[in-house]
Amino acid sequence: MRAPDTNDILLEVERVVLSFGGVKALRDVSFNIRKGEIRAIIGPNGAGKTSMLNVINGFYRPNHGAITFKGRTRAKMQPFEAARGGIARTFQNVALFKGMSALDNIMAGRTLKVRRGLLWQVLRLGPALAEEVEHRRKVEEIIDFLEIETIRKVPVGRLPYGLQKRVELGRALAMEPDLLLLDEPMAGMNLEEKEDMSRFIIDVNNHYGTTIALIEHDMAVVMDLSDRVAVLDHGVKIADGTPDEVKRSQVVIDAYLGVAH
Amino acid sequence: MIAFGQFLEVLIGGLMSGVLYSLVALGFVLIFKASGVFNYAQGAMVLLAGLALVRALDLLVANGFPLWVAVVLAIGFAAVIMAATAWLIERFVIGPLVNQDALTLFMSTIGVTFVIEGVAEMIFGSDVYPLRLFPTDAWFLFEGLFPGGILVNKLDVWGALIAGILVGGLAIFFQRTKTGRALRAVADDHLAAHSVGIPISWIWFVVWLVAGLVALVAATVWGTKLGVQFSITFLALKALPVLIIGGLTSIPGAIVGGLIVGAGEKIAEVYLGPSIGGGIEYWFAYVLALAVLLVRPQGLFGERIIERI
Amino acid sequence: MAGGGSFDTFPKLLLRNAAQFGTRPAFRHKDLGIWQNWTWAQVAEIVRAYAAGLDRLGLRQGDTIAVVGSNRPKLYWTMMAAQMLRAIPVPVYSDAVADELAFVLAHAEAKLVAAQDQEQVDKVLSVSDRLPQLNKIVYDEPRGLDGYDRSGLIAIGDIIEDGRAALAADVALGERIDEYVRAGNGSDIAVILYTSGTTGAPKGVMLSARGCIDAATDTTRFDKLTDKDVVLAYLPLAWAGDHYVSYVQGLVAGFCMACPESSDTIEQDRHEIGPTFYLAPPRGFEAMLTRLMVRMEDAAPLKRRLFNYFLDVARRYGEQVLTGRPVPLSGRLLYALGRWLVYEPLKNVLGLSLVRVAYTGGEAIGPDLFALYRSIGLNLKQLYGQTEAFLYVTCQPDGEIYSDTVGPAAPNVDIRIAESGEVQFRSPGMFLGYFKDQAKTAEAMTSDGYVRTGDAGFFDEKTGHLKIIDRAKDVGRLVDGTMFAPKYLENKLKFYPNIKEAITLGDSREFVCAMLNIDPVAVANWAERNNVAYGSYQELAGHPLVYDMVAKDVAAVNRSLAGEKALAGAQIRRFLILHKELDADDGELTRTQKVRRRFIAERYAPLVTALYNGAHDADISTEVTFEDGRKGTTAARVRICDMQAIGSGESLGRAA
Amino acid sequence: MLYREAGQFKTTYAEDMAIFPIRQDRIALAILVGIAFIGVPLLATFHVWPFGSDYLLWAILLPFLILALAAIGTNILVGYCGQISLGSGAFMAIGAYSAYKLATGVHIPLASLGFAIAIPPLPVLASILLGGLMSAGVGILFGIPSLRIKGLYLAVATLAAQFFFDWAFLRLPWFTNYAPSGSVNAPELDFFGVVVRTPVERYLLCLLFVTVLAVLAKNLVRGNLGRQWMAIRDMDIAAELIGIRPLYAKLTAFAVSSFIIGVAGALWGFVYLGSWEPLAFSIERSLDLLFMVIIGGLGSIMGSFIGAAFILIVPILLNVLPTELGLPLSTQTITHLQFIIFGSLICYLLIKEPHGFARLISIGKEKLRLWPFPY
Repeated sequence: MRAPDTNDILLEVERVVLSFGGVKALRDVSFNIRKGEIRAIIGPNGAGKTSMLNVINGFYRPNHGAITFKGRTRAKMQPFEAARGGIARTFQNVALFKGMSALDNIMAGRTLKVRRGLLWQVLRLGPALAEEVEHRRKVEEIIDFLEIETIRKVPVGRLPYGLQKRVELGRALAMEPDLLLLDEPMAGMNLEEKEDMSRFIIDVNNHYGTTIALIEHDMAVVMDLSDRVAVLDHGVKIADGTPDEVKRSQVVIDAYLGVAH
Repeated sequence: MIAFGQFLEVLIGGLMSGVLYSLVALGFVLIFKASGVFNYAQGAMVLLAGLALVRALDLLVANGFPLWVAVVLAIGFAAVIMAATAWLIERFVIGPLVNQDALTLFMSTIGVTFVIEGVAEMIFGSDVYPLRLFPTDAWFLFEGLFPGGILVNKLDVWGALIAGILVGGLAIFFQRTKTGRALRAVADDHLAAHSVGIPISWIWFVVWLVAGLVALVAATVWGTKLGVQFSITFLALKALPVLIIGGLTSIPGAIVGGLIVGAGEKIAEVYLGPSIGGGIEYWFAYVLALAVLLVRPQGLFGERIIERI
Repeated sequence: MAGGGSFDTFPKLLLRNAAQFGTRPAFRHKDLGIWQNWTWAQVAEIVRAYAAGLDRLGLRQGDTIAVVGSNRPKLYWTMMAAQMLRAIPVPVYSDAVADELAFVLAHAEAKLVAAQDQEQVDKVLSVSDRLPQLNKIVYDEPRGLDGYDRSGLIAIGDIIEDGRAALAADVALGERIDEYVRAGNGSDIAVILYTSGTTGAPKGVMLSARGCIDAATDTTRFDKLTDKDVVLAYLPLAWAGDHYVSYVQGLVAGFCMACPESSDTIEQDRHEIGPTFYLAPPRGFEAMLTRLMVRMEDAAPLKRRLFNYFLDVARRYGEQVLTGRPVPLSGRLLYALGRWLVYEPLKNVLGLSLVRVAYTGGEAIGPDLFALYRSIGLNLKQLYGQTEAFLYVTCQPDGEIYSDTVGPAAPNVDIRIAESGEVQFRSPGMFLGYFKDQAKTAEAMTSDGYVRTGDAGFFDEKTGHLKIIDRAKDVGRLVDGTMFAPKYLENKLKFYPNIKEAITLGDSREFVCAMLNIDPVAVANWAERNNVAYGSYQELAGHPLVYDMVAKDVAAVNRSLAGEKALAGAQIRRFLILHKELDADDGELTRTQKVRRRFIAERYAPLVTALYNGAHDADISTEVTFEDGRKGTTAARVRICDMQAIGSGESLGRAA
Repeated sequence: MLYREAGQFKTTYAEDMAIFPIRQDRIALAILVGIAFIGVPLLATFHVWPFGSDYLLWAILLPFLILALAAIGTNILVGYCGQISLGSGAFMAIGAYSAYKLATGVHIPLASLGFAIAIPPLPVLASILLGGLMSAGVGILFGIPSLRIKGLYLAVATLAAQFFFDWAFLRLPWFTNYAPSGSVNAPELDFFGVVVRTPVERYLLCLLFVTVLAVLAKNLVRGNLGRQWMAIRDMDIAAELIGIRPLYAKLTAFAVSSFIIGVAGALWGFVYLGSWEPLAFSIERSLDLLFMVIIGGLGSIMGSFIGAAFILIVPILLNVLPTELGLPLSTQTITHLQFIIFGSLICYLLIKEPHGFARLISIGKEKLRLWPFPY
């Protein structure tokens, strides 16, 4: 059930600054994400949304500022450490493993949960096989959940865009993350696909109780989806609050009018 | 003093032969800059150019052409061959593989290598053909300073000269000519090149052509030094470490890398070789490259590689 | 081979199977990527726990529990569990709209509803205010139900768990349930099946346990079904067809019911599971074939030619080869080759490779279609049945297959043809009556206890098989008293590819006439092949050559009629080809593309008169509605073609 | 057409994840294995055609098996993990020489420390496997750069390995036990008292190694580790973000690959060549192996076999066919033709079917499964 606990912060971003050479992508951005909520970060293209995600899961290292996740503050962190810590994400332009089937892609998401090492896997007997089967079962539940049974064994390269996004979401879910970062989950989708995706996002939040942070440049999509919305513009946080508050905020409106849509 | 004299001699010799590596390396760099293709076939192209040149030359001379005419014609012939090769490669291999990942392209050039070697030897034969374009005797410098002086091979000097001219020529080509600038554009961003309205295929043909001509030049020098023969391809392979050291995308890098490798392996051979069985030249360049890779993956002159997602 | 034997209720059969076939699969369900299995022993245990749980939810003997959803093991188990408590399961069509659902639930006074998923639950909730007696909804798939108010909702899984716990906790409960089973007897109402009433409100057909089991025992013997068989349970739960084939025969024979993953994966699932017994309505087989042909269109030309060639071979020799009648050696060889190259692969792709017995029924099946399936080696047979009979009235025994009959009376079924020509029967499975509807029940039964099928038919002398010709109420008489069955004639006509629609007239007239619609596609192709030029549908329809061609078809129909004493007199003497396609927009067809005979008769009155006043052509102008909705009139002169009646003797002569 | 799968369904994930889920395939495989393990030896022992002479065993089957094994190793690194390698030959050499040293007894004089490490000669089997391990170790060493450098650069790193070891085994007499000729002789192939001598025995020995290692390799690539490798290959960034450690994934790939190649090398030396020189494992060998996996199919165990077969058979055909047709070619021409064929085939496949013959075969199989339908 979706019941964000106000005083239970999962992730705290404090005064983060990120710059590539001269270009400042993020300027002193701070916000937090509460356990169990759906948190949206919106902003016009090039507002630094993706950079924000990249900082959160350790792909970029902020020049200043700190990230506190589950109470542990870390300045530098390898991406796979972030994953280990329970942060999963999807990408704006799908980043699936092209050469593998939808099933294998999602199975790959289980990597962190695999206990048996190389030697067991070589033999693929007893415990190793049992474990593999167990992971397969978990993955099948996700496949069922995302309604992609029919494309299970299709190489992802051959799938239409909308389905690829779903598979990618599945791969992220397979990690059983505490925090799920969605980078423009509805980018390039038609209305129907967008509705499906929104439904899945809400279901994920309800069913698995996963905390979700999603970024979108299209305001409309996120408003009825998220509990709280932070707005970035040119690397600066210009607003933060409930969808309604944000909708009414003048700065936000200006920011959006500023860019052509 | 003797020791220093000897060292100097070794060093110079090394630098000179380094120039030869640079010559081949230049070809690699050109292609890599423009098409992101890591051209394993460069060595084979040297072989092809060399064979075409030497065989044509022998034929013409045998038919009583005066030497200089024969040379000019032969070089012309070889150039044509290289042009044809460039066109075929662009048309049938690199063209169809556009937008494939670097690895695929690389492997395809290995395929090309085999085809070129096969065809070249089939047509022009597979023996050792001596080539006499440059004097191969030696100068002895500073005989006053060092007893016996320092032996410098004239050919090496020629090589150095040619390399210098070549680099200069390329520099002009890249800076001044339209195609040259186009090449730079392509190197930076294929789409951009498109938008400027330059047909990519043409660009790439030119690139491979230039690389081919560079190979031809290299062939003239190498052929004179070693005779035109299959093993040239392996020496040419040394251009790979040269590149790594110099940086894949930098022409000066190619030159400097070549010099470093040349000098380095000679010195190592002379001073370390005996103690560990000799023949270090065989691998020195590669291990050196490996070392560089670990310290500075982009090489001495290469641009830093930044990944984005 | 198992049968009903001394077991007169389903719970008893279930226990029998658990004892006899304990480790054999009872249910399979394609779920989470693999076929989940339940052996009879497991099912028996689950159902007992489930029953215990339902008992604790207050389901009592005689109560009704509705089951709505597609084929899922848990829903079948719901029926078993209910029957174990001597309560009555009432399966409902899952595609029923809320109102129908509301009607059935209310009429059946369902105390509980077992719904498959969120969709069904929502439907029930949307009408729950009309269902005072409904006290809980139990569901199979929890997906999407997280947010719902739990008070009235329970997951079937939880009920089973709860039941298990309860059984473990108190022995008395277990004994009580076993007592129910023991006490249960054949006269109990096993199930109420609501017939999707084409006329008026649905009627709840009450079936006794004994009846169901006896009927099924007979037919399983008839088709030698054993616990080794497998059926794909894909037809609507609420349809007698599925309830009989999957549920009842499954329990009686002890074979495995396999539930597909979802309605849109049936083809794949059928291919995987490879059923050995298969039932589908004619349109089912038709759709299957069409899909194949469409796929085949995209095949390489060579392959396509090969495919068509061997299908012809099959049409020519298949039936004979398979029924062991004399065939030229070349034919045999070709057929053998075709079997290897086409037929077996074809059956494989369709997932019918392992089918021993396949039935079709419910409506007339096209002879070509029927012949095709049989010729590639599928043992397809026809049956004639009714919910009131609990399915089988007649069915074709192996080796006696005809496309135009429905076979002799099924075992222990007693059939008679009333004066009116109506088919009436008494059968072991016949129903006890309509639930809470004495009047209707009375209508449906004769005083001497036969059931009125409402269908007209007769027994064919040559074969001794029953032929169903039409709904009894539509059957008329020519003035000379010959029986006139419009639908029967029209079907015969429509089986010819050139004829799309047909309306026959004849009730209380001297002879039979037909108004036909040519099939634009088929005839256009024909025109192309024989380079017949034409400008419009109207021109094509009026083309003399088209008339000749159609006349041949009509003659063929007459010939076949001549063979049937009862109808020999009702041959088509005159016909015409309508100048326009019958069209729903003009009210000539129903939205479901059925011809509205009366309306057409009035609309084309001039033509009708012409047909009967001997004129050789007639003018007609009708109002038509164009695609864009504009109205206009088309005028045309329609030619009328006379046909020769064929004497039976002569017909045999020709037929030979 | 040949596939009649109706009624084959999976009731457990284990079945569903089997290497050959289709019954017809399992049957075909069983037959193949039967022929390989029983048919061939029988024919060979009784010198029945085509085994009249040992030519087929010696010149084709034996090298085929061993090279197929090496190709599997190469494929794991190149095909599955996407790490280009031009040094496979070197790793074969490492396997071979380590096995040789271990089998003949290792003596490392540490004069400076005043004592020497001495390991007595080990049994052949142990030597071969340890040879593999040794190669795996070196593989890891040369794999380390792959953490910092991508594809092309790595190619050079592997070249370094190739040339360095070519040189080492040629110039450092310690490896060849100071044999003046520089060539070494394999010890007697004694497996716990069973001495392998005849071609048939050698064939069976290799067959056994290949079968076992192929199965184990298949287990790896279809398990989680295999998925990690492929993930790194297809999109290393995404792979990292789902918690795959590049270090682990890449180094395991290098280790496993080098191990298999090393064992293949040991077999090549001990079982096939018997006595050999460093040239046996030169860069040509590396390129051959690379070609095998590209032609056979990147990322396919089966492809490795196909590729090996192809690379072996083409030259033989070039030898035999023209002679049969009465116009024998000079050995040089044959080599050149071979070069041209391989080269152009590589290019063709990279353009048309990057997954090589293996993919073509699986496409054909799909067609048969759907016959007579196109889809």
